[in-house]
Amino acid sequence: MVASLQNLTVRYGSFTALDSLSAEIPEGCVGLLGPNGAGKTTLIKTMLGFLTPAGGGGLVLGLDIRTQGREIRQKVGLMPEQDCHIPGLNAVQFVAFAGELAGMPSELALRRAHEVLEYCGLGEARYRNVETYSTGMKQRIKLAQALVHGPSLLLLDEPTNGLDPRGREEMLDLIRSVSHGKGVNVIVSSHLLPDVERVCDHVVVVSRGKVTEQGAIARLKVIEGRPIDIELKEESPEFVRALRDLGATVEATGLVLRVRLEGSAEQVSATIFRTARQTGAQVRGLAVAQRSLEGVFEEAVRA
Amino acid sequence: MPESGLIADLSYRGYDGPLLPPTHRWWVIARMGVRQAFRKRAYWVVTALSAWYYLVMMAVLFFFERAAQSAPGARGEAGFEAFIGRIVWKDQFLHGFGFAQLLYLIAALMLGAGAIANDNRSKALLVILSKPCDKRDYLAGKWMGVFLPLLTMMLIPPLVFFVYGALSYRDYGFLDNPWFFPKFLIVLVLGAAVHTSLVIGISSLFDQGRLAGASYAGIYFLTNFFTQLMVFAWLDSQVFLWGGARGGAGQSPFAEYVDRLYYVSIDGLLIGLCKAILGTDGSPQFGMPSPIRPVPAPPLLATLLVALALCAAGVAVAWSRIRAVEVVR
Amino acid sequence: MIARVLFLHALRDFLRFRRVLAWVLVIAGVAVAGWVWAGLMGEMAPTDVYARLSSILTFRVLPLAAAVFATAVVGQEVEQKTIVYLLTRPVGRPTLLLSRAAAATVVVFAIGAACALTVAAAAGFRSGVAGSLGQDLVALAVGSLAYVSLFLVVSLLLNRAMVVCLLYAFGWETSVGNMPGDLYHLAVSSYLSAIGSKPAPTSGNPMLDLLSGQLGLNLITPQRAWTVLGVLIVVCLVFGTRWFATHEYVPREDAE
Amino acid sequence: MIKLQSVSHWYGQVIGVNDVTCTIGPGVTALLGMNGAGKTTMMRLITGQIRANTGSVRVLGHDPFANPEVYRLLGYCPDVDAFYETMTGREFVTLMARLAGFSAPEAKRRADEAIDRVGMADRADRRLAGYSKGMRQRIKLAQAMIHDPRIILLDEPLNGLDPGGRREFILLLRHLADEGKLILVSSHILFEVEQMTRSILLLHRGRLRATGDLRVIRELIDRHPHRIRIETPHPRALAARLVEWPFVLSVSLEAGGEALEIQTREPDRFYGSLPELVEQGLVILGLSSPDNNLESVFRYLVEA
Repeated sequence: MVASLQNLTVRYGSFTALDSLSAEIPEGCVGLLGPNGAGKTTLIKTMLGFLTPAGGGGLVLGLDIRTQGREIRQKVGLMPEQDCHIPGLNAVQFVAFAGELAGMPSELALRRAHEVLEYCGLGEARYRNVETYSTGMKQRIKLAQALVHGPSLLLLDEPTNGLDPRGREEMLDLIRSVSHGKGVNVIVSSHLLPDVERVCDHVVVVSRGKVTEQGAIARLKVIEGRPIDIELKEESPEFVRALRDLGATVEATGLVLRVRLEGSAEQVSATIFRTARQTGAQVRGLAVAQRSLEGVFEEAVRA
Repeated sequence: MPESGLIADLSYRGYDGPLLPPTHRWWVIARMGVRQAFRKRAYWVVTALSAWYYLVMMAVLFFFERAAQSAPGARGEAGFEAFIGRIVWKDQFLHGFGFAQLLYLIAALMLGAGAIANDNRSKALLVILSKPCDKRDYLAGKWMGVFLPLLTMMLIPPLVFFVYGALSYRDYGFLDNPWFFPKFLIVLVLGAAVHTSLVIGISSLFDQGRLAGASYAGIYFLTNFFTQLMVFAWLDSQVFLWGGARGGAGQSPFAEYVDRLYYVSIDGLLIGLCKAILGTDGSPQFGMPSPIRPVPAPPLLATLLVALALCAAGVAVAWSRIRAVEVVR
Repeated sequence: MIARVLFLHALRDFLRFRRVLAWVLVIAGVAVAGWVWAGLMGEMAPTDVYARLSSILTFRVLPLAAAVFATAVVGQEVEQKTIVYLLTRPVGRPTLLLSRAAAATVVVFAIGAACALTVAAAAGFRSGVAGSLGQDLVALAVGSLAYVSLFLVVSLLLNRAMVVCLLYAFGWETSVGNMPGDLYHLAVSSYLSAIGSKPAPTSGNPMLDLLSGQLGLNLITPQRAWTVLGVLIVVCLVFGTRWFATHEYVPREDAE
Repeated sequence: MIKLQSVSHWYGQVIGVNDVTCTIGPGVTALLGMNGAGKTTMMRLITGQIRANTGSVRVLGHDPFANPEVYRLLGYCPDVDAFYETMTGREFVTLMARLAGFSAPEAKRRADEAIDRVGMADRADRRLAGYSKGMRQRIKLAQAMIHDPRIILLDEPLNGLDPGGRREFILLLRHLADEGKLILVSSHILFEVEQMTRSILLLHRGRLRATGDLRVIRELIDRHPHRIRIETPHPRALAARLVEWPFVLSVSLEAGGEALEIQTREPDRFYGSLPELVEQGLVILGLSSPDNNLESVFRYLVEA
């Protein structure tokens, strides 16, 4: 277990950011979801010992968040949401400085900085001043400074924010390769649910200062009754009517039909294709319906 | 040729090297400050410039000596004896220190103006505090990061002059009372501390190095301006005592405060501190005779207290301005 | 109508608490300096003390304030990147520039006037001081307009404008008064001293004269001063608005 | 509505936009491109903050550079994250309304309405300095639509919004588009853009790479034939039959053994002839096209 939190309460003046929140964060890659102002960033800061909770407590990597803030921060790498860098330094100096801050001897920090920058895809821009970096490169160097001291837990706050599609893909590949099989646990706090889906195995949804849903993504996405989603080339009312005649319940939204039909998977798909041919509709997509992560999120937030 | 073919796996690997205990992180920040200072060419230029009084003094002594030897008979020698007799060695350091004040300001601006201001703009605290550091490390590190280079810069010129003096003018009484030099070092430490604390305090109020620098320079010149007013108030009272043009009846109520108000500015304070610690009222520069009596030294304890108060104020302002982490809901 | 909104918004922005506090401190400094100095110059005639102080203090603070606020009219907005909101409003750029410049001028004049009042108080409101104070207020009005429009043009052309303006005000203008020959024609302050209260030619104390820039001769007649300042203001404002209306003010494209 | 005629613009020697010619009509259009591809430059050209070095830009028939007439009908949500930090959200939006020429009461009314519409009604009275990215984004949106512009330009509007906020925003955009407004959205979040519109304008290294409807563009990409993935219990048998079809270019079997992937340039004929196979006893449990989405189209078009 990477972190276990017991009814954490944090208040900013009169506003209760975390309302006796309890959560068990498993190993591997965990997605931390929640609407704006739900307390995600506050949770991260409390786990790092930035904020002392008004009530409750918890352990991160076996260290107590109330008293061992510094030790936690030595074992954890934080990639903050806002842009941040040390002014006047180029990339290598900046990452090496971050390493020294974490406690690495200076020559080891420098060697490690080169390695981590190479790994984060900033190999050729390593001697450029960070101020001249583009949004994408700034995100990567924030990851590099979080990775330099070899943390066993990586906290990423909106890692793909502001990246262009290719940058986002490369960042997600980076996160996936670090979090799987390298002994580094990762917590990704993000608003981009498809990104979380592509990288994480577990999810914790925080809303109004409480954990309202947590669990493995695969489990959360299953819809009971295994309905089938069919995507057609164009809308075809005859096809829908024919399916209903066969006793199927059909919900049509645009080109996608959600069909519930008795029988085994093979029989259902055979009937669908036969009906399609009879009514002249063209089936372009066929899949077992799953709840989108956004669906899970909406329900968890409304709860 | 390595016998077994091997394709290295260059993907991410953890760091399992040594990790120092998560304490005394301030030294890392301080070392970064020092390294950045030494890397700036302007830093060395200002150091060299701040030695101009000492260089001029060396040149004057050198040429006087040459002139004395080449002049015929005793007259040249006697002239040099008279000249060097007039020189009070420890006052040369006072003048060196006094004349370099402007350059100490420029150095303090260059090193310290952006110290916290640029960090505020680039949110560097987020990086630093996400490592095992806290506000104390940050402030101590930043303070030392400005203090150490500033002290080194102040130290080099007088050290050079001291060695030069000790070697070539030992028989002219340079080392008669060697204790003035350690005292002078204390002056430099205090001077550097005052400049560092003030510039760090002001730097934490802004998020642009330039604005912080402009404000500190503004404060420096405004108070300095005030000292200038006192300078010729003092000259004026001299001229008056000396039977100058303006006869005039009673003396203004402030006359006796003038020698105190003279020190009411940053550079005034430092010069006052130097006079008080070295225990001298100062003497004419370059050994040139001049009728004006130098302004007497201020009381040591009072000046020391004011200096330490300024240091505490600067640090306190910086401490209050450094918010651990922007608390954004 | 929109000009009034812009004017009030700029005024509110300039008179933010922290900025006002800073200038209150400056004026307090002036007050202390003036009061201490007046005390020292016991026997000098109050009008002469006032005139002396006003040329040393008031007419130094005026360009300082102008430098700070003129560069804030456009320079600060661009640096804060908030200029995009102003530029994409259905407001002509000349109106935008002039209404914000007007707000800057008003604030600068207020600071100058406050300085003049404290200096007058320091010199004691006795005989004649009120008269030269009135003269000074007029000079301060046209002076703030002149300085703001001049520094505005500087801030439109250069991005490090504040430093340039301060160098002009404290480097060039303070020393030009003491230079031989006609160099003093190139300083706004010379024209202002032609309009404002004029300290006695020499006070018998060379250092005092040096400081208040009296060593050189100043033969500018008030009429010529008014015409020159008027021309300067018009030229700066016209050039400034033309330049602002035809140039791009956009945060630098971040380097790839 | 918006016409660009061989427009180029550069900053020093950095090329922003290079010889772009296009016209943008009412409805939602997505402006896509990598970082530094020229999206922000194009937005600035259309909002008249900068002037084209060559060629001409016409917005509603006028040259937009520093032209108040155009700004009366144009709303702009800039990409910079900069505000008058000491003002509150409501004050800022009200000021923007006043600058758009409305009287004080009218501006107040419009501001409250816009703030309500972006869901910031309860939090608009706090100082902007303390706003999170999502809240700042909503305030920017409010000021962009406060004066009922006919054209709304939005630069990275979804940046920092939470899923709920984004869904509301997309509905809002569709509603505004239905009123006949022209909405140009520059965004990187492609799966969100797909829900907004199918009409895209793709910039790459300053050049206009593709414009028009996403599906049509996808058809035109012949260098990358359509990939279709089929889940079936007996992939090898199905593969043997599929290989016989002339319009199937390649068939590859996935390691897991439960699925195969084919490439074809004529997806229509392929989908049309699938049902016959099912009738002959072959079983298809899943059918999907991994690259029939904006993300893949984008990747294919901007490949080096």
